[in-house]
Amino acid sequence: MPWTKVFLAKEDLACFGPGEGLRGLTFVQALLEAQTQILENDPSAFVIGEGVNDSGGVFGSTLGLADRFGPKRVMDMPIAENGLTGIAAGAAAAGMRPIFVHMRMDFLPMCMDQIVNHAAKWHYMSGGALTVPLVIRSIIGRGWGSAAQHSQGLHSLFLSVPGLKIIAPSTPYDAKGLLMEAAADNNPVLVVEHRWLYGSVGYVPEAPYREPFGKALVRRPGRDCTVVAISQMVYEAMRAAADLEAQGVSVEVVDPRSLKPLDTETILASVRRTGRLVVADVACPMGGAASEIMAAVLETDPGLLAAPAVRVSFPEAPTPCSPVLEEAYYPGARHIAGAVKKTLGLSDHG
Amino acid sequence: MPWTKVFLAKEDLACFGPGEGLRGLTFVQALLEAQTQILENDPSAFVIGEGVNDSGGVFGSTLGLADRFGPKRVMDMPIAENGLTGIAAGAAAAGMRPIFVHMRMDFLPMCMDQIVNHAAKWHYMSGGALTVPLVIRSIIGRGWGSAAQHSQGLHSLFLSVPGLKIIAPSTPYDAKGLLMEAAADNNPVLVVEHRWLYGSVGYVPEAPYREPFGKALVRRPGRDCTVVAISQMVYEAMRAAADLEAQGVSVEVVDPRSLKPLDTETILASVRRTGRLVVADVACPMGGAASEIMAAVLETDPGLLAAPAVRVSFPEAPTPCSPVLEEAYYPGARHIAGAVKKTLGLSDHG
Amino acid sequence: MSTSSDCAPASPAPSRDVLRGLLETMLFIRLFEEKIVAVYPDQDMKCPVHLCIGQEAVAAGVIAHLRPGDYLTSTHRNHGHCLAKGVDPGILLAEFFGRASGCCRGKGGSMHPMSPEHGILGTSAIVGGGIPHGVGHALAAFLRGQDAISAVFFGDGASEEGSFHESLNFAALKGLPVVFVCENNHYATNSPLGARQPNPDVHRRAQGYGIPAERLDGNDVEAVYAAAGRAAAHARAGLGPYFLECVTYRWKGHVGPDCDYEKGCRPKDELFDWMERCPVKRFQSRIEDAGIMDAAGTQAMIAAISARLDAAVAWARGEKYPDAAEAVLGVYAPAEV
Amino acid sequence: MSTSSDCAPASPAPSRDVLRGLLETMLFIRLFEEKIVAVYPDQDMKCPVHLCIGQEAVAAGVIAHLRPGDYLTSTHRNHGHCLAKGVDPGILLAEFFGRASGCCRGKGGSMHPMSPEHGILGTSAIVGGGIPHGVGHALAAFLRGQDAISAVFFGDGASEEGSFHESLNFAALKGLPVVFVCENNHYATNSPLGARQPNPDVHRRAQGYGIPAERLDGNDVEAVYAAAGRAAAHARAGLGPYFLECVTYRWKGHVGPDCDYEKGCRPKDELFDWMERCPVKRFQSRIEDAGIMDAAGTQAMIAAISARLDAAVAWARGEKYPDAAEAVLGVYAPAEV
Ligand SMILES: Cc1ncc(C[n+]2csc(CCOP(=O)(O)OP(=O)(O)O)c2C)c(N)n1
Ligand SMILES: Cc1ncc(C[n+]2csc(CCOP(=O)(O)OP(=O)(O)O)c2C)c(N)n1
Ligand SMILES: [Mg+2]
Ligand SMILES: [Mg+2]
Repeated sequence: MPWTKVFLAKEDLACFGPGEGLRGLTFVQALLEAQTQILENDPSAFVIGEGVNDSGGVFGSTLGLADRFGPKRVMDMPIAENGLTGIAAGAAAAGMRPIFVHMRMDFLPMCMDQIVNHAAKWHYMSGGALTVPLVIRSIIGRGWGSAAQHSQGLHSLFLSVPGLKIIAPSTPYDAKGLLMEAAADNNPVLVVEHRWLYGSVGYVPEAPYREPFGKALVRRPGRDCTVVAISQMVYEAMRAAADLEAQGVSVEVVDPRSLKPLDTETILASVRRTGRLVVADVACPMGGAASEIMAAVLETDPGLLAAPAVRVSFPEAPTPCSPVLEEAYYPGARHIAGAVKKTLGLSDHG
Repeated sequence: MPWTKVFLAKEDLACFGPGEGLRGLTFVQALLEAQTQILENDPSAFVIGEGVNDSGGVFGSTLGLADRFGPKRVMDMPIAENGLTGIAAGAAAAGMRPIFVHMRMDFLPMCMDQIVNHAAKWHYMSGGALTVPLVIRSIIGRGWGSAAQHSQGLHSLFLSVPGLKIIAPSTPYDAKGLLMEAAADNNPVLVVEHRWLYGSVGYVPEAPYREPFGKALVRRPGRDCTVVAISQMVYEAMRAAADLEAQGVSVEVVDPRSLKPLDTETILASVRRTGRLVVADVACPMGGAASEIMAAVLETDPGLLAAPAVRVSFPEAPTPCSPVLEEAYYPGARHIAGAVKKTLGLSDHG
Repeated sequence: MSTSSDCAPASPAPSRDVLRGLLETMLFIRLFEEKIVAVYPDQDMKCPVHLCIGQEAVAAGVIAHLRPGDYLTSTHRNHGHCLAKGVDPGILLAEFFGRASGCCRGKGGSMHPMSPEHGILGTSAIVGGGIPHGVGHALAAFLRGQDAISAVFFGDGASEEGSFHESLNFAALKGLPVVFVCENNHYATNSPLGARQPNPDVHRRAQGYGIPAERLDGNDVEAVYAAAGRAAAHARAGLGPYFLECVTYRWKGHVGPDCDYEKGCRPKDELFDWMERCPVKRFQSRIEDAGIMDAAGTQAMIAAISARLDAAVAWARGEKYPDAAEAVLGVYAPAEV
Repeated sequence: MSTSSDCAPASPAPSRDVLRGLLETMLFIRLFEEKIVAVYPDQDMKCPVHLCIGQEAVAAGVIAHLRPGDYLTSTHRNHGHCLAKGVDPGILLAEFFGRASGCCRGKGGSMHPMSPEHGILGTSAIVGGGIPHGVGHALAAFLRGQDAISAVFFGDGASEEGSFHESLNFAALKGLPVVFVCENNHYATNSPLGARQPNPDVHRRAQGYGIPAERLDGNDVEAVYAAAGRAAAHARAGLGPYFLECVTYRWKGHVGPDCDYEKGCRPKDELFDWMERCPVKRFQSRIEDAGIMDAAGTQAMIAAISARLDAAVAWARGEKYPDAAEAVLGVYAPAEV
């Protein structure tokens, strides 16, 4: 399946070749194509967010949409995240299908009330008659001293909220397919996009398509240890797996793709095969998807594991600015490899 | 230790008798006494919140404080939770020690930005020079049709936030001791208070005292299964333990008391003894303290458990209004007992 | 009272039918709330109720200008708005009694009624939470090129929330068809306005966004009707939002069927002064004096409403509770709704 | 320009020393920012920088009235405010270069400087996030009976956030000693004000709370100095908050050292028009013309500042990076600080 393949380098894409009818796109191109097709096909859809119509186009992900669809379909907005989320939710309840874009996930705490107390609960509170089909795109920043307020992975804040769905695409194929599914969903959907994924490449069909939520994918099969990797961590895990293969360790990489609903079945099936578990997330450690995945194992059968599980995450600290501190802050392939070795009782040297 | 005892009925308190120098108080009286002594002893402390000075006094927990300490120490406020949290945080950074009171925990999403992006990060972002000693009291409601926006246990939203502390007292002794510790702490501390605890009784020393964070307590020793119970669930767990004792099942009830920091050591020591685990929380299931506790077991030694762990929590749904639905919604002693039996492979009937 | 609207179109004097209608709506709301006061001690209406007795003129006067396709957004104190917009009292009461035939199938209760066919797309009890929703409804109408307008009711307390400011700014920016209606009843729970705002003229805030705004006697249904006529015409003509601050007073405690002055929540004299200015009584004498209705007519009106409400209570109480299993169902909307 | 303040006390004409000081502060800020432009391509200042070139008169004119014990709150665009308040340029640059001797030990960077001894208790880069903090500082002073005032700087964009509204309401309610300073530079990132607000007069919002408010030419440092004198005196006299909207313009892109008109972010002519109205050049000629300084004097001033800044850059670059282990330390404050 070319769609599910993770490409660690742009060059690898060529191995399929354009002759086979496969088309390579970057993650950000896939996001843009998804939104273009959503706007083309659904007159009730509109895109709203700070700078969605400017020359940067939210890191390119909305570039050209305003020119093509006009200011009523692609709307700049005042800097008022909570109010505008409420306005978007109100428009959604009245039949529109807004896509709300945040340049940084860090701005989501501004609109927690409208997401948690309103959009997510509206369908239930109304006894089922009302729906709030609202897509909230949010981007995790990293690097160049983005620091504490411009680099957070905050999906953990939302896991406990019934009525909300959360997706975290890692490949261009999923960026398009999951976003189109989100736009078609009748519930509020939070999209977690890591900025470092924007340049990654993969094969993406041109025609519209939707990837269902709640289906994890085995990105790379392996025997010795399961690494569940979320968002940008998928790439780090693939790198770690490649490195470890050279050392005779076979790693299975599972990408949940959606965090809520969470496909624990696929994860558990993998753990059942490997007997070992590492979970890697782009978020601080406590109370997040990583702990949720571990809880699922403990609730199903702790005996599945031959060794303690290991979590790879941001540390229990805000993000620092200095490049030296940033470097120390972020976990990557090396840490995942170390964690895998730990589950196998192998020394981390060599 | 009379202080650590959980009393299921007011009458039980008498068995110690006033002659022994022990003084019984309700949970709400303990909160009030703590705040009185904080205001007496620290001129930089002040209490702020909607209705803190009115005749209801936040369910009695601030009653009389305004008369005694005046409007500069006990301040009503506009309905503007985010702004006022920022104002309180700014006052705290400038040397004051505010206690911010929310009648319902449901209002916390309004001020997530100031809690998550500001108060919790300020010490770190400043390289250690600044502190934000801010106490945030918040009350979980339940019953009489409080419904989706007035009954949430939202501590899960905060678990992943570095720089924040979270406490959940269950007894009057802890209500006073942990709140006084919170007021003395140099970090923002979120206090989770369940409304149904307000009438519960226990022995409380009159002199000021502080209970350290991060120390779980075994509320009741037992051999067969560990029940980690949070906030009001401590009472449900104690009831379940009493019922199960009659059926020959010995339950150990552990009360974490603080969720961040979380005393996993005491919990793991208990699980090591019993080999079985149930976690009960007053919150929706995903991404919360219950999953975090389970993750701790899986990361330490999955072999500690002889059977899968079981979570008892609110369902994955907002709170309904109708009494029939509320009744079905809330878990209690019966569910905890059922969960314990499940870990023991016992039938839930009889 | 003061106005900052230069461009308010003059509205024609209301017809006798309209006046009778206003009285009927006010009486309907008053008697509905009093019915709740009467049944509440039975303890089978197990949800918090925020009664609007004393504030009926605002709902009646404003909503008389709304059409079926118009939107309405309210708050925890919503009964009057729902009734005036045409929601069946039985369906509301069934909801408050937690019955399956309630407008939210028992999931919402008194704080969260909804009725899409009346343009009520859910109700928030988060103070200020509903204001942006109402603006969002107007945005939807605007984007679709519909001529529906959106009436957004909220209290003086809600005007302190950031969402109020953000909503006004956006509505004014886009020229959305919104009628903002602030029911300034001088209190938020037990906090007097003076403890929360530096100046009591909420409508002056709206002027900062260039929104035409009026402050008016919210206990005078004719004044409300006239001002709301200007507001609705303005919004419907595509001239953008309009703001009404209706000064009024609630008679009961913040929540529940009791008076709260005994609990020291506010001065008894203040309450009694306002009760003297009862919007219903006042208007009833006005139209009786004007010969539009006679005492017998109003008595008949009251009797008819009472009978309807008695029947609604009886019906609601007779309805089934939802199945307990429903508690955890309906969290996510299916693909097709 | 317009003013709504009836009670603004007249301030005495600034002395020659004050005028020279204003020029020096503006030059200092301008040259500091230009130094960043010069070193940024070396790629060793690894953090986003939001330069205030073009807006120097606001920082200089307002902060000239602040005393050491007064509080100052800023935003992502804070360099000018920090320098004017007296923060050492080397300590700032060390922070931007990620060094351990930076004001936040390398943890904050350009967006989050702090300097408690200058009353700068941290800086938020969340738009609108700092405004309530500044009000909180004033609240602390008020509660302690100190006569410190709090100057709160923010952009036109920040005035759209709910926190702006909530902060103004509270400051006015309690009569807190706050000087709100909105630097209206017509843009928030690349969004022009007209795409975000229905009317461009941000100060009119403040009037809705009864806060005296002025809109003034933020490129005229004497006008800013005079207005800020009124504002600071008002706040210090215990008369409550005061609001200044300073109309100005930034020359560089929203973030980074480049001009952004080439990227199509805004019309070139608009930028060039505003560059004609350079606050520094304009004032320099003004005081040279008035004979307060001569060209040689200003050149000497520039040379001295440049030398100091060169030394500061060299010093900062020579400083040590923090220990990598620090990344995860200092999350929680200890019991004793
Ligand atoms: C965000 C939020 N904060 C606080 C509350 C608690 N609360 C419920 S109603 C109310 C007062 C509202 O006052 P107002 O807006 O004037 O409406 P009124 O009750 O007077 O009709 C408050 C503070 C809430 N529901 N939501
Ligand atoms: C809550 C929030 N939303 C969005 C942003 C992204 N952002 C950073 S600066 C900025 C523009 C701010 O404009 P303004 O307040 O006018 O300040 P200026 O940059 O013009 O000085 C925006 C939108 C942010 N940092 N915080
Ligand atoms: Mg009110
Ligand atoms: Mg600006």
